[in-house]
Amino acid sequence: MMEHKLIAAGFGGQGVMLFGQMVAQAGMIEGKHVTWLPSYGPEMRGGTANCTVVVSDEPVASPVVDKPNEIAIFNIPSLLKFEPMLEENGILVLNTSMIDREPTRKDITIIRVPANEVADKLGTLKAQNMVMLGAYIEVAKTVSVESVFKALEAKMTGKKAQFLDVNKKAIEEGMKIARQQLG
Amino acid sequence: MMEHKLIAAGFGGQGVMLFGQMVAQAGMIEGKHVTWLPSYGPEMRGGTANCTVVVSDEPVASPVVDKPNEIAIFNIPSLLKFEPMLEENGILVLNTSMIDREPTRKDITIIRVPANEVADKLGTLKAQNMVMLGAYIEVAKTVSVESVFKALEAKMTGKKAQFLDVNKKAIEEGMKIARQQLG
Amino acid sequence: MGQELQESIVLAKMPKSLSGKEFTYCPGCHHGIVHRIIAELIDEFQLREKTVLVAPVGCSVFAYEFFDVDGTVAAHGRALAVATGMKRARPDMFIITYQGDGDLAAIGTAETIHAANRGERVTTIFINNAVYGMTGGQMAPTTLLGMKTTTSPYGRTPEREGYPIHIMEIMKALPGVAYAERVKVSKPQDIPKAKMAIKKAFYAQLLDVGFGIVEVLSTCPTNWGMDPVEAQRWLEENMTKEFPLGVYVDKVTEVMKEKGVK
Amino acid sequence: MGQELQESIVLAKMPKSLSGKEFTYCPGCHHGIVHRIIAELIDEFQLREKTVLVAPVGCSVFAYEFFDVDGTVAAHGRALAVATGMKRARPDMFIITYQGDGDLAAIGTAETIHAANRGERVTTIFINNAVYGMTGGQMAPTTLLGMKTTTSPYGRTPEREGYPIHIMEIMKALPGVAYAERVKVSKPQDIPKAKMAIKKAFYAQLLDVGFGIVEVLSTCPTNWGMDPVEAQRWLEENMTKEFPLGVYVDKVTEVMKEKGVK
Amino acid sequence: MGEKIMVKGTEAIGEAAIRAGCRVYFGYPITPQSELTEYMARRMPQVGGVFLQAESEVATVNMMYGASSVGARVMTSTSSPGFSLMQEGISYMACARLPGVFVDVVRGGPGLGDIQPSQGDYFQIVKGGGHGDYRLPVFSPSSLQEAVELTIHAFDVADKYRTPVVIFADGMMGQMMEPVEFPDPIDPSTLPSKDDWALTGAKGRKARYVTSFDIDPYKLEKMNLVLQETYKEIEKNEQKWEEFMTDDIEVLFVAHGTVGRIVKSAVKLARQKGIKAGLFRPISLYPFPYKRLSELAEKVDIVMTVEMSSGQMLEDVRLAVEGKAETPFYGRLAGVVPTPGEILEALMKELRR
Amino acid sequence: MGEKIMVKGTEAIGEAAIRAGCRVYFGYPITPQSELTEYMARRMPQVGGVFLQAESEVATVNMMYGASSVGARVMTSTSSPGFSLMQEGISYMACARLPGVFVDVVRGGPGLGDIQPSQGDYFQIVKGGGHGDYRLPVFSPSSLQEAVELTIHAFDVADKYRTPVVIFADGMMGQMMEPVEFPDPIDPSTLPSKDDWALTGAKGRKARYVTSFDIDPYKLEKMNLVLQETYKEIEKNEQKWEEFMTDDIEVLFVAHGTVGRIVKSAVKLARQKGIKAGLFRPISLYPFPYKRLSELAEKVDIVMTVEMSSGQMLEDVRLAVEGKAETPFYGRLAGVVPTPGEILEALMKELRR
Amino acid sequence: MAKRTLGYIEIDQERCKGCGLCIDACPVNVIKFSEDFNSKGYHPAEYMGEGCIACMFCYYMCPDVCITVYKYKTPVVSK
Amino acid sequence: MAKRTLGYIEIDQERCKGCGLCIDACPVNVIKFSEDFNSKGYHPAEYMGEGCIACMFCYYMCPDVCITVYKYKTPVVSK
Ligand SMILES: Cc1ncc(C[n+]2csc(CCOP(=O)(O)OP(=O)(O)O)c2C)c(N)n1
Ligand SMILES: Cc1ncc(C[n+]2csc(CCOP(=O)(O)OP(=O)(O)O)c2C)c(N)n1
Ligand code: SF4
Ligand code: SF4
Ligand code: SF4
Ligand code: SF4
Ligand code: SF4
Ligand code: SF4
Ligand SMILES: [Mg+2]
Ligand SMILES: [Mg+2]
Repeated sequence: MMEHKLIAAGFGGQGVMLFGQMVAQAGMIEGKHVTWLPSYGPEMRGGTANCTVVVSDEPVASPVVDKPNEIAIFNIPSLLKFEPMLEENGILVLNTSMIDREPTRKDITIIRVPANEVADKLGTLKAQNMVMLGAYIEVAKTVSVESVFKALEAKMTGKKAQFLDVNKKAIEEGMKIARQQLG
Repeated sequence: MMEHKLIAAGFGGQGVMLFGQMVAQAGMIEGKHVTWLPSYGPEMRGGTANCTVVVSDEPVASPVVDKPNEIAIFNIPSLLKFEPMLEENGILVLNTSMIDREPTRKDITIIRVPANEVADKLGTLKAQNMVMLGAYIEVAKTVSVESVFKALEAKMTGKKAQFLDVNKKAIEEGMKIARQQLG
Repeated sequence: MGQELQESIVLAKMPKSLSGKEFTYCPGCHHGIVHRIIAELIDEFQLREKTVLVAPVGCSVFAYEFFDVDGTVAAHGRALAVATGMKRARPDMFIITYQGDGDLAAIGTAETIHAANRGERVTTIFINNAVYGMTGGQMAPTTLLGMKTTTSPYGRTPEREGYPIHIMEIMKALPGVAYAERVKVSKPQDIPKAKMAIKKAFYAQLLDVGFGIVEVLSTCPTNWGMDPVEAQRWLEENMTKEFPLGVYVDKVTEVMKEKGVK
Repeated sequence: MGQELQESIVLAKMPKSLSGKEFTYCPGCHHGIVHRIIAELIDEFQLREKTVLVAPVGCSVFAYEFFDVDGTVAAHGRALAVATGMKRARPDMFIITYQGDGDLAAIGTAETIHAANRGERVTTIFINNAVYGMTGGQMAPTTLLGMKTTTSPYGRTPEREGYPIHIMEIMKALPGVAYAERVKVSKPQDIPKAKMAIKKAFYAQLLDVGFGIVEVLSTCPTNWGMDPVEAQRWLEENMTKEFPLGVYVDKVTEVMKEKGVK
Repeated sequence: MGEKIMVKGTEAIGEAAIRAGCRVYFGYPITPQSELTEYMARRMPQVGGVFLQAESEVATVNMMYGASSVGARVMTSTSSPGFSLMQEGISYMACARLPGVFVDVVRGGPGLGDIQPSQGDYFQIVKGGGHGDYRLPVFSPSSLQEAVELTIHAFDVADKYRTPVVIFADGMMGQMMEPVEFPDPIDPSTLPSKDDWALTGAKGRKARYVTSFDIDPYKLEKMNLVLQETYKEIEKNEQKWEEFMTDDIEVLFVAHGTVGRIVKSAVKLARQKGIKAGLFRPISLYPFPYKRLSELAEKVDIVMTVEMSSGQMLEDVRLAVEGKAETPFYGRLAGVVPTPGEILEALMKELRR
Repeated sequence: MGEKIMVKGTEAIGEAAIRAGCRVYFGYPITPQSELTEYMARRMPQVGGVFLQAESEVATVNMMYGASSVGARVMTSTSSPGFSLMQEGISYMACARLPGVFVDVVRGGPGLGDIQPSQGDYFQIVKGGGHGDYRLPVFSPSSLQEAVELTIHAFDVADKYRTPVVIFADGMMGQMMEPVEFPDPIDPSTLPSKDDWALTGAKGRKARYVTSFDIDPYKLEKMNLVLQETYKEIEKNEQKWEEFMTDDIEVLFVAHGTVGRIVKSAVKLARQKGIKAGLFRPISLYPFPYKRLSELAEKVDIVMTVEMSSGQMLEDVRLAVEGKAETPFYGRLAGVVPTPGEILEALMKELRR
Repeated sequence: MAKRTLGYIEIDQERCKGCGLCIDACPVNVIKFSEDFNSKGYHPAEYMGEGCIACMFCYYMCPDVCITVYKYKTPVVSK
Repeated sequence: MAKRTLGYIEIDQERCKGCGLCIDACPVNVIKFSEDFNSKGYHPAEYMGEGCIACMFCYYMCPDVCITVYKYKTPVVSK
């Protein structure tokens, strides 16, 4: 049995919540057992945000994870916090546009994604989380890109539908980057 | 050990509470153990009122009494309620001005006190409870009349002091009535 | 006396919407007068079968037993929250709350003001007797300055206990209120006026205009330590000064005219 | 840039009575402006050593950390009960409550009205941003008609949600109130006025006149979904219509004159 | 049942209530349950129901009292401090025998506390935070699917026994997303009638009243005995629990709600280490399944309770175990969520004694 | 100590508070404790203290919070529904570590109930009717003299551990009169200083705050651990109980407060019948004297709990007895006071089984 | 002086609490306290038997709703 | 056009949240957003270096109390 225990973390506004939800939703579409758990912020605005996603072939016991085997990191504070928790041989996906320092762990797979630049080039900085998402699914193989697209389509309806294409594009770009780095 | 377990009962306004308090206070003055417990009425006005007094040589365990050995009854509803509860050989002091019916028990000592008439003659109907009190202490010997006077003096200070004499007089009248009946 | 032999008609008798149960109020207490007026109006409007009466905690805690309409007793101060719950769930029913000054103007202040401000379609009868009757005569928010109660034993002062609160004046500031009037029932002449006020507060609900409230200055002979007649005099002389009678809000009369009702 | 070489004086800088801790408010939120004004006045009156600040539950729940004065956080809505307890126990101290509209005008209605009506010698700053900021933009009692919030998603209507509540107008009906003014801080020109209003509310307490309250119309850019500058415009155009600025009660100016203070 | 959809816990409960035929909701915002209030604000008008944001939790519970007394299926939701404010009203509803469903999305306390998941209100919710002799059926879900089912069940239990019922959730349950299948909606007009007791207007019958009051203690005692009878029925009929890997246990965990599912992971970890651990997860906290737990306790030396509290359910566990096994405790406080790893460690420490 | 005087229970407690140096009282009328509020209204101005009738019990508890936070010895009194309304505020005070004395003169419930003596609020008072992990020291007097002593003690315990403390009285305790000796009054200015934590103005020191809040659960957990440490201390130091005729027991009664003294009469009646009965009367309900009761339970086959409730303290008794003896229960509900005779009868019934 | 009696009242004397508000209210003073007690112990109000002008004032003021007011179809005149 | 600079401001750019209220308030438009980010990720406000008339408006409006306003003893004139 494979259990993906993912934490995605960054600033509020960087779209880490949506990142996680798309993974979970895609997992559900594939008939897997999933949970998504946000660390909901203070009753105040701002600050950092993270969410935990578990995708598993069996019913998910704990939606809380102390040792994730996958982390997607969007800013420096989150790197400092979550890198040490990552399981051995775990996967770290890093938004290098935001993080100008190197991870210290040597026993893990690291994918470096200049997500902001890539998204900027696509015309919308906001899609940087989708770039990260593409990179993540490429390396972690949690869900297929088709399922992610389906999840996106379910989410982005009405006015938001116009952003569907650029988001898909961003995911593909992310996948490409990961593929390259995986060699 | 002698334990006086007294219930005094009547309408609100008939002074049964003060009746009981004076017995308790006099008991305290004599160094006995005493409790006084009112059945405090509804949060509403009117209705009936009663209190339970225990005077004992030992610390009083229960201030609640299921079988009183002495009752002082000021109205008909109270007679109906408390006569059956009275212990064998108990004492019943009855305000016959208010109660035109006969007790049914044969195994008890009954003192009949036309308290309202007596008090009215003394010029203040209000003192009828003191007439009852006099009769009660004469028959039950719970406390001495001197102690009751002391208790009254402690209670009736300031403006109320003017009623002290008539109350003492009423007590004496009550004692007289009881003495006569006791033969 | 042979009166019955003479042909006669009944001018006034106990309204049908009273249960007939004896009131538990003290002799001369105005609660009873107001009860009767409400019952007469329920009869006149034929509302018995759709009325729910919300009694408060206070001397009128038994009110629901005295009326022959469905009823409940709300937690102290919360009658208007309860009434809101009822009316929102069953807008077709007719909801009355009956509340004392401690209930409505002390512990229930928030519920009162917000139900009024939301314009809940309910009718509130507010008995202001300047005292907590049921619990034995403590200070109410409406106790007059200088008045001695068991919890203002040295007389109410602005510095220590603050000022009497004026609910009708507050109602004026709340847009949800459709009708607000302060009346008294201490003279026979007051009764038809008080009844008309309550009628308009009924109409506030029946014609869907908004919240209706009538404050009735009332006696509490027992806790004022006066006999009932004396208490009425005292009310006339003292309470009406602090609490001016009159209509504070009236959006109802206009709607009544529009709809041709009286 | 060599400005320092030029001789100069400091016209304005962070007041001493602020702790220096960064505010946790969203960018452009008016809470911060009002904090600064209060701190300036604490400095000017030299009250730092006898002030207690009672923060509410709301976005300003951390307020006591931002000021360099003793402080606490009251239960939601109960700041004025807490303040009453403090002032009654220690009349020599200077007590400020700082409250939002949900806090002061919804759950805290009873505490607000009764503290005001008793004329408690405390000073209240009331931030009316027409929304529950902290919990994520639900309807407040002061939300404007038509305004969409997360709990009035179809726009506030009088029928469903009731009317916006007007606290200053209610304050007028309460004899214990010594000073009540509604201000805004959405233009630089507003600031000295707002400060003067708060100053008078301080004096209401300091000169033992009664309860002092200042309502500040404020923005909540985050929950209004506007950028901070746009939010200020919206406030000017919409909120000031529903909530007219001005002095509602002033028993302070006279006493100030009597005592020769400004 | 329809298809599975991903929803937030707060919304799962809200939608479940609507499907259960609830058409009246009163509430007041408080993190971490505000999304439920917001969901109802959106949904109720869509289904012709009533949504009203009250001025406070005190008003909320009394609005519930009012709506329930005229026969409505009514719900509210809140979080810890708000639930405290409802205690007087809940006691009134219990005595007046008024059904209603309360969702308490518990957060870290005491006082203002924080807004993270907690189970620190166990005493308040389960033993009775209000005055007087009453009990409330309490259900503690550990997944969103279960939350949906228990919410619907809660309305039925409330109506059947004429009692308020509590869904004991926590911040985690409220905020997490999981796939959920909703049952088909119930048409409110098909629900069992309450005409035999509700205040529907004295049409063609005597006036009646709903009350929590009798000045005569003997009469009030009779009202209380009716309640006590009801509780006996509830204790007989409404116990719910889950057992996880308890067939061959050497040690038994007891945990409810989200902690229950976290402990499942700990159980698996323990079994990986060769420790035959199992979990007893009470679903109904009142009535607490004492009897079954007592039976299980016979088989083991250690019954370890895990809570997000200082050990409140622990008292019920001990009442069930009655000294037959050791009853150690592991808890995190104030919104800190225990992880499977630390739970296992706590167990190991006990085993090493 | 002066001479004995006859006083009502409410006044005994009020006077005791004043002698303990309490100079701030907030309250709201409710039967059967209104006389205590009234007594304070008369007395406080005489001793230069503060009396304020609040607009509600919710306001009352928050006024207590305020006065306590600036260092005052502060008290309130109420009865059951009023105590329910104070739960949120008490939870705040507990977390913010604010001392204060609450007198709950319990009446029949639930709901509006009646106004007769009851012990039906045991769970609410003793287990914690408010949200979050906190405990309150609770003392249950059974005579007015003891009420006087425990009231004074309550202020000391409150200040020592910085916690709210409850005096669990009942309508009977509040209304009865008994002779009482008051100790000499304490001059409030001689009480231990609270300058190390109270909000007295940031003069010559950094600003400080009193709070029940931390958004960071780990920090809030630390605050909680301080509370838990305090409770451990309290459990170690503050247990109080009385034993009555327990030297040679065959059966043991457990009862607290006024029921405790009624059971004494039942014990005497039982002994007249040759049954060696005794009474264990917990005086501190939290901390409950589990250990001592557990020791006594070893000696008997029957530990019979008597309460004016449906059996709430019974849970604590069972936690102490842990199955070592039968634990039958006799209770009256809703304000009905059990008599010695009926208690004896209940015991006889148990013995006959 | 000829007295016109326009109606009469009936008082439920068992219900009456002897508060005297009707007596105070009657403009023609035709109600008084009875010398007897009712079973609640009050002296109930009593109609004097003639002179009632059927003004309803007593009914208006009776807090215990004890009074029924009748109006004669034709007034009764006594000397 | 000769420009009189009456004072200057200092902005605590680390504290600044880039709300722009100061920029909106400045009557002579001598504040702008910096192109750089501060560590909180905002573009902080920046004084343009000259032209300040020391009116205090920016100070008044800054919700984060980032601004100190200085007034020159003698104005600076630039062309
Ligand atoms: C929560 C709560 N607090 C206090 C009480 C006690 N109480 C009962 S009635 C009442 C006040 C009654 O006064 P008011 O509302 O003026 O009515 P009145 O009796 O004067 O008609 C109070 C304080 C209660 N029942 N519940
Ligand atoms: C008893 C209780 N109910 C609800 C809450 C949740 N709550 C926290 S702040 C708040 C409202 C804040 O709005 P407002 O008072 O307007 O302040 P703002 O955040 O807008 O400044 C609410 C409902 C709480 N903490 N306690
Ligand atoms: S106490 Fe006062 S208000 Fe209550 S019934 Fe008696 S007179 Fe009326
Ligand atoms: S949510 Fe609104 S009120 Fe709260 S800090 Fe942000 S902008 Fe200010
Ligand atoms: S109806 Fe009028 S005249 Fe007749 S008895 Fe009554 S008050 Fe007197
Ligand atoms: S007013 Fe009514 S209760 Fe009072 S005396 Fe007259 S009849 Fe009797
Ligand atoms: S002080 Fe005035 S002129 Fe100078 S920067 Fe600020 S707003 Fe502009
Ligand atoms: S007003 Fe203050 S926080 Fe806003 S941009 Fe200007 S300096 Fe920065
Ligand atoms: Mg009143
Ligand atoms: Mg707000």
